[in-house]
Amino acid sequence: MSRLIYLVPLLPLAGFLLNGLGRKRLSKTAVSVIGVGTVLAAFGISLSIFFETLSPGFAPQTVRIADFIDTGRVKIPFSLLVDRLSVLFLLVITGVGSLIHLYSTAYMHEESEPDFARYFAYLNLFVFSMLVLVLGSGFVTMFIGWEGVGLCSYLLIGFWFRNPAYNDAAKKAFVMNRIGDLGFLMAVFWMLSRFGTAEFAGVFEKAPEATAAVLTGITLLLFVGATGKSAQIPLFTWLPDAMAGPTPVSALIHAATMVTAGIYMIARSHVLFDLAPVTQTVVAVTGLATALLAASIALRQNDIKKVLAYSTVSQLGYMFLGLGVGAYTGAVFHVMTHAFFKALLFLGAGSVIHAMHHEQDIRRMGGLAKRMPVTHATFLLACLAIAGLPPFSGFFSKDEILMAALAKHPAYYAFGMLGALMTAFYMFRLYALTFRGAFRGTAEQSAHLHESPWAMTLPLAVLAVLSVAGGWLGIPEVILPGAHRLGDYLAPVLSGEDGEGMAVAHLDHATEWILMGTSTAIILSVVAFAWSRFSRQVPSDAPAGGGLSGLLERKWLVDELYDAIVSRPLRALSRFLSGVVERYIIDGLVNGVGRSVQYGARQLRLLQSGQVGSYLLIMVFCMVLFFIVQMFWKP
Amino acid sequence: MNAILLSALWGVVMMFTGLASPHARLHGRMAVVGMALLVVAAWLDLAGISPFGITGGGMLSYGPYESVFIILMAGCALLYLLLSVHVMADGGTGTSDPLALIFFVMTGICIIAGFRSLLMLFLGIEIVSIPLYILSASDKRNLRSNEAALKYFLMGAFSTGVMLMGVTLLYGTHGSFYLEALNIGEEALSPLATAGIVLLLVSMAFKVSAAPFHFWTPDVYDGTPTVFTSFMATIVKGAAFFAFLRLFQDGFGRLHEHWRLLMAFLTAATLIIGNVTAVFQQSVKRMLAYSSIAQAGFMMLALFALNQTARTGIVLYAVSYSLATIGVFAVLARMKDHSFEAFNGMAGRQPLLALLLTVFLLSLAGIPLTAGFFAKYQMIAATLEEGRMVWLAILALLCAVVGVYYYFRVIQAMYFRTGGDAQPEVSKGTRAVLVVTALAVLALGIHPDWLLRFLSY
Amino acid sequence: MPINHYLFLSLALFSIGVAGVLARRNALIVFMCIELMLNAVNLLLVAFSRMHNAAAVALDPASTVGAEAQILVFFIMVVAAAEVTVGLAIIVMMYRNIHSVDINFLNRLKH
Amino acid sequence: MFTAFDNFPALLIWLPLLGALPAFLLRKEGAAGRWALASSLVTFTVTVASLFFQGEKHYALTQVSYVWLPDFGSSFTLTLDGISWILCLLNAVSFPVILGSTLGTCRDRQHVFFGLMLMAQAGLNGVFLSADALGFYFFWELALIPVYFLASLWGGERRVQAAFKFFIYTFAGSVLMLAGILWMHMRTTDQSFSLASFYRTSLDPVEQAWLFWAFFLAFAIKMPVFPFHTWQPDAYEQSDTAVTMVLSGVMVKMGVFALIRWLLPLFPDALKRFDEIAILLCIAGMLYASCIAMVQDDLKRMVAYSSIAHVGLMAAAVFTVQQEAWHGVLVQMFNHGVNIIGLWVVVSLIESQLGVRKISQLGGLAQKAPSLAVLLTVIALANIALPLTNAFVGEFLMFNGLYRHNPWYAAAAGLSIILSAVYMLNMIRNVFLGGTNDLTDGFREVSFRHRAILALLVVVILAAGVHPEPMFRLVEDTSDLILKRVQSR
Amino acid sequence: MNTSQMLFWFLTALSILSALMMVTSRNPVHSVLWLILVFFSISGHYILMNAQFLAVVNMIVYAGAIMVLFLFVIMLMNTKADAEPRHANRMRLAGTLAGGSLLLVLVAALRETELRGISLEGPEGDIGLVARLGSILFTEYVVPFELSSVLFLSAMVGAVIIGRKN
Repeated sequence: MSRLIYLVPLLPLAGFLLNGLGRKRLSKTAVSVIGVGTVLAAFGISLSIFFETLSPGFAPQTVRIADFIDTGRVKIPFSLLVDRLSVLFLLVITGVGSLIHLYSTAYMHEESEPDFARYFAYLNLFVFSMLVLVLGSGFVTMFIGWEGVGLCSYLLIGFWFRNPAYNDAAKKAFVMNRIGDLGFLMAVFWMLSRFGTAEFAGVFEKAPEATAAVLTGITLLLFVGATGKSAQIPLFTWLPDAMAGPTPVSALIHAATMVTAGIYMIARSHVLFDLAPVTQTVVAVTGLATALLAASIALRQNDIKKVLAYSTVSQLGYMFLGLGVGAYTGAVFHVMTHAFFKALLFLGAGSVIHAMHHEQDIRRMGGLAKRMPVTHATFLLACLAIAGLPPFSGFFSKDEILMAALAKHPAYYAFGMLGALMTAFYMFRLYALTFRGAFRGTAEQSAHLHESPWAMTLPLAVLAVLSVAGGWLGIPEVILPGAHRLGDYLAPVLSGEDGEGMAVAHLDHATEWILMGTSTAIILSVVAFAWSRFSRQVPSDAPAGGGLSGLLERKWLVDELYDAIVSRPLRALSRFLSGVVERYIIDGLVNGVGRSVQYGARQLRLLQSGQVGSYLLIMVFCMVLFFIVQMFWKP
Repeated sequence: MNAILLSALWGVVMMFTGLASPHARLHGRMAVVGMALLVVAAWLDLAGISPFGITGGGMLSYGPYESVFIILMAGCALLYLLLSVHVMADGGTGTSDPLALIFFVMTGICIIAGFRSLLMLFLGIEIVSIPLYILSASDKRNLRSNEAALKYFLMGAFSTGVMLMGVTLLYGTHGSFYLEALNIGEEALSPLATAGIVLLLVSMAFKVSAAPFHFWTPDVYDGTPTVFTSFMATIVKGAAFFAFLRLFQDGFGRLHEHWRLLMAFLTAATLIIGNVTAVFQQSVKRMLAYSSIAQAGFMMLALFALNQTARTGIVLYAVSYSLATIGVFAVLARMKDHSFEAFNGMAGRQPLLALLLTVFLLSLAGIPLTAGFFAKYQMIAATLEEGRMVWLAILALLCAVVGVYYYFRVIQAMYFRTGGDAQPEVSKGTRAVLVVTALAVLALGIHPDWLLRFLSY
Repeated sequence: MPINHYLFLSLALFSIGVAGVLARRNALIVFMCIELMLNAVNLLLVAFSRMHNAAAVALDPASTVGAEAQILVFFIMVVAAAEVTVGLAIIVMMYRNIHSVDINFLNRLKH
Repeated sequence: MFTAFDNFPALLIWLPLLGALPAFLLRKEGAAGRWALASSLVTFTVTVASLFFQGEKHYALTQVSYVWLPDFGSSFTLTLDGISWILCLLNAVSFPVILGSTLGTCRDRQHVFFGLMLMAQAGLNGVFLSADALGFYFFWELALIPVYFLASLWGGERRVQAAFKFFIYTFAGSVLMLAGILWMHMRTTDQSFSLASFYRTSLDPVEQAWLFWAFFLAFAIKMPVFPFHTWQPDAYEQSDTAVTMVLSGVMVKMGVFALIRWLLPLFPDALKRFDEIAILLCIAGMLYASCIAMVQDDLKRMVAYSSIAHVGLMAAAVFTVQQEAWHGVLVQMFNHGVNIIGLWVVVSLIESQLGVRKISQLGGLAQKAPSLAVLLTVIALANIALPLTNAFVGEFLMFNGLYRHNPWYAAAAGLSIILSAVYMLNMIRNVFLGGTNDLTDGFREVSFRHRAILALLVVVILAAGVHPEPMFRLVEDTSDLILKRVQSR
Repeated sequence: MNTSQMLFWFLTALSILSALMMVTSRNPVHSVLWLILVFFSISGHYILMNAQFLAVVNMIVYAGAIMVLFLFVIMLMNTKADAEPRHANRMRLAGTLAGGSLLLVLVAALRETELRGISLEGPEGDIGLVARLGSILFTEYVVPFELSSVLFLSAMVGAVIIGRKN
């Protein structure tokens, strides 16, 4: 089946083309069939490839499709790398992707036909790009998908392009991604000039020969790329704004798949990162800081999607923490589980928003549990998963990361734990405000409140199952030795000869049990506190006051800070260049030459006084001058 | 020699034609016939057929180079006459007299094209100058014409005095007027001879209107009736340059090192003053006067370089400059208003005329595919070949850029501006001649070889 | 007589002529100054003619060396006569039009 | 021996030139335009056909020479090798697009317009094909004259001044080049103007230094490289958009092309001394122009500044003298031409419908003209070098070369990638997205013809972006040949 | 100092004095008269140098014809008193300065010529005599002689053009 690998990205591409070109002619049903069908088909093929990879004799293979750039010393093929890591991501992308496509058929049904088709075209294009990203056998191919998903994200965030704020959000996302992309590109150039290739195989083979400085540089640049795409400090501010897009988009792109591209990339190139401990520290610290910062902001947000967005940023921070401490499997594991529960959360939020007629403020909700049973149930499961309570999936993945962090440095664990507590708090604050208590919306909203159609609830249900059970693929050794299926599966890719879990191996089992137990207990208490408190007490509408809580509500003023130190100075500089330097200095010089000629003309013409006498006088003086030069001046 | 005789004779013929018939048309036709005959006569010189067998006692000599030059100048004069006789006829006065003077000027041109003796040079230049004084005065009631004539005359006579003093000092050293006798190399470098060379340089620079001896040019060209300005600014100036080059190459060529610096100064001053001052002008006619100074600056490069390229190049330059300038003046002479604004929107009313004018102006500006480009090319190439003072070539090129500025003002007025009321009445015949002139400009711009090969016999 | 005396005399006359041309504004007097310049030249030419002739005659009594200078003087006179005709005509014409012979009176053409 | 192929180079010049003459005479409404379009299509066909007659030559340096001015040491020598071919192809592709998109536009004196356009095409092809310095200079100027008239006759209110500034400025540059050409000519052993003789001539360092700057200035003004660029925004803004397309799509490539064909192979030693200065100028220009583009309110000026930035990158990449960077430059010349013409087509469509180019006055066009918006988006994305669009390939290779030369340069230049995204997306946001206003309410979807043209461009953009290999095959050999010459000295 | 030397110095003094007077006279008629005196003194020099023909021609043509013409014109215009305004002093100063510096430079340059020692005392040829000069003029110099007629023709035509009433 892996010979058919090229079909996996091509099917969504075909869907994109069909829907995109036929957007004026196709009916919504046709669009839905094409949109969902192609991704589903891709999922099917992925699945079959997945089973292939399970067989013991499976070896990673590179499927070369064509030359992309082959000129001079640069050789970049279009080729796809099929190994366990990419196939795992294939499954997540196409699997979660098809669910979200299905969900969208209902969620977006109100759109006009061309817009509906446009939406699915974008979505298919996104899936295509994402697949290229994970399948690419080299950094350049990956970069193609990398930029492609950025583009789709841009297009989808600004899907409702009549709203200027959405467009700004879309633009912000694209530009921030571009900043990261520049780092990525520079890393690619560095590799090309240092190793002569940007294919994974070639780079990883030659990497050990390179000096630590080179590797640190390359990996840091790659990490810059990752911070852009995966919304880490300092480039995270676009992600909350990206919630302007339709909710399924947020679920697919800004939670489940695209934003994890950075994690995928680092996991993919872990060979390089392993050789660059400085970078690893940077990654871990950045991840941790992001996790805490985003979690703290999420504490005080009132927009249902904003909370989830900051939560995503925070979870991504965890994944980077995992990568930084060398727990690549843990990070990938968390990517997977996070894909499940975060997609579920977003879709659930979408369902709520759909029912509430595009109301997103949780202060205007409440008491939806009874009105929307399926949504409520699945949402609750997801909350439990993200809070990290056993036996839900989030527990296992988060635990794996935290254990590895502890092994690296206790501080990592301590702060990581703090973040986990905050996560539990804001998630259940969200849950309680939305589903518990009394309904606080308008009467009209109340009248129309209903459970979503099957196309929306089915994905919810499937994802709920996965959110619960997804974690069982990676049960830590303490609990059940040899049950870390995921670790075993990924071991050939993510760990060299050392074997997986080198970080975990340092902890003795007793410590682990104790830590697990305490953390679960604390989280449980936080959950209970948040649940009980926010089922009754609703935050006021009043704008944020001063102090810490105000600062949190205003998101630590990061946007304002960027505006002050980057945007505004740049804009001022540009105005200065355009208004002063360009006009008066550069153009002024050019025009000055012309003007000085004209000035010279005005002055020189005065010699032409019109009087013969003066003409002759000048002539004679010049004659005398000539004589002096000629007869007496000996150069 | 045929050419000298014929032109002198035809001048007399023109005088008598004026007595015999008052019809201006007839005068015109006679003049055209005469000029055509002059071309033929010069051609016979080139072919070595000289029925009268007069030699100037060695004071005149005509090789192919000189003969070709005379043919070309007579050819230009023929075009000039074809374009101008109507305008002269409309002037009111009998045209025979000015036409006779033009033939006398041609005699002088033939003399200075072939002189081997300073005596002949002096005589030739006077034969050229005196009729020109008269032509510039020919619009008697017009104070501008008066002024032009007076200025031209006084300054011209003054420069004659200077020139004669130079000739005398050289004679004092060498005891001869012959160029061969002068050109004997370093031993000729006595103070007396040097002083003589400087004085000759000054007076010749005056004749070709090189700065800072150019002051007469704008005023005289401006004041003189336009038909005659056209003649003075083109054919006469070309011949003056030819004589200038001949004098300094054959007469003082071996002392090149010693006067090169002065020539460089003259060249640079002429280029700058001509080009820069032209920028300011509000009247096309006066702009063309300054442009003639600017073009003189380019021709001065030939004198600076003084090599084979310069020798052939100056003829090409004289021809291409003459053709283009004659063309522009032919239109200008038919317009009442000489300001730039008068040309506004001319392309709409007279598309062909505007196109032809554009060709001429492009040639003057030195744009490729016109004769003017190769003319300038030859001058720059000659300078660079000389290898020293390369900055002079660069300066010349930058001045060419300034030149584009004022020539294109006319093009801009014609094509890109509206208004203006210039309706020059141009007959079909004149148009045809203008087309021929423009074609000649283009032909020389595409294949200057044709001409240059003649010159390098 | 040393030739230098003639040279300097001639230069002196020439310079006086030049100074006159520059200093005077009456067109007629300017013109006369130019004539003075021409005469200075003539004088010098004759002196050189005499000088070269003397050197040549010492070897060959029938030599005509130096005659060409006198011929040139003759031509200069011819030219001067023609010039005077034209010049005076122009000056008279000017006088007729503006009733003045001041050379600086006519300065419409400038710049 | 002359083969069928040998006549193609001359044909590529004569065809448009001969096409121009009848165009001047076709005074009937619309006739000249159709004739010009047909003529340009014939040129296109011939250009493409010439590729198939290459035979064994593989786009290597093939020259065909006609006698012209033997006494001057000049001949009418043309060479159709990889780099001239790709530029002729750009020319051949651009003109049908330009003419096709401008066909129905109201314009007085149409016959003159189209005649001049074809003349410009002939001149441009001449520049790209000439292998004789004098011929090169000739065509260099001859391409300029028709464009000068085009830019002065049609366009905005200040067009005459703007076009004149452009003309004088470029003319000033080119006379310096002329001085350099003449000097080189003197230095050749056989007193020739031919490219081959120029290549053979060795010069001492002082000569090389001043010749280098003389040539560089001419090309820098043409491209234009900071700080010699100020003619460009004015000229682009004030010209008729069809003319702007010629200027920005094809004409600026003359400068980049000339760097590769003339400047670097002639003065390799000077290059070693001055390459850093040149590159720094280019990079400074990229950032400078990108910054200014961000705050432009006029669509045309914005695109103009973006063009300065892009061309700056190409020039910088040329000066790195890196093999793949050169390949990238050559491919990018074609691609940039296609992209920017596409942008201009859109700009002209907006301007012709609404009469407005101010970004701040527009908005919401995507609602009114969704197809146009989609096409524009693709073109805009290509302009900011998104992967799988044509410009990515070129920019990738150019940045790569720049990086090999000096990583910091690449990093600095890379900032323009970000800035370009900012101004391009700003433009899309403010013009196409958002709500409509009183002005843009009346906007209608553009005609099928224009959509077809834009779609064609988009197809080219994507095709060249996904499969650039044929273009590399085309330019590689020639480029490497010249590169070897530059490096071997 | 012999007779010819005395004559030389006398004529030299006379010519320079008359020239200066000619230039400085305010009355044009006086100027003409002074100029005639210069011509006479120059003719004297010619005779001293045995250029008899030129001496005669100079007197007839210049002093006789040309200067009379000048006088005639002056009379015609009836401008006895000089019309030159007083405030032309600056120009006068400049003119004198320019002429003086020209003289200075020329003399300084030509002080040390190769002709310094050469004296005009020597065997006298006969080239200055009418017969000898005439034969040369009509043999060797016949072409320029004939061509100079063109000058007179031009002058004639000029007089016609300028003098004719419209």
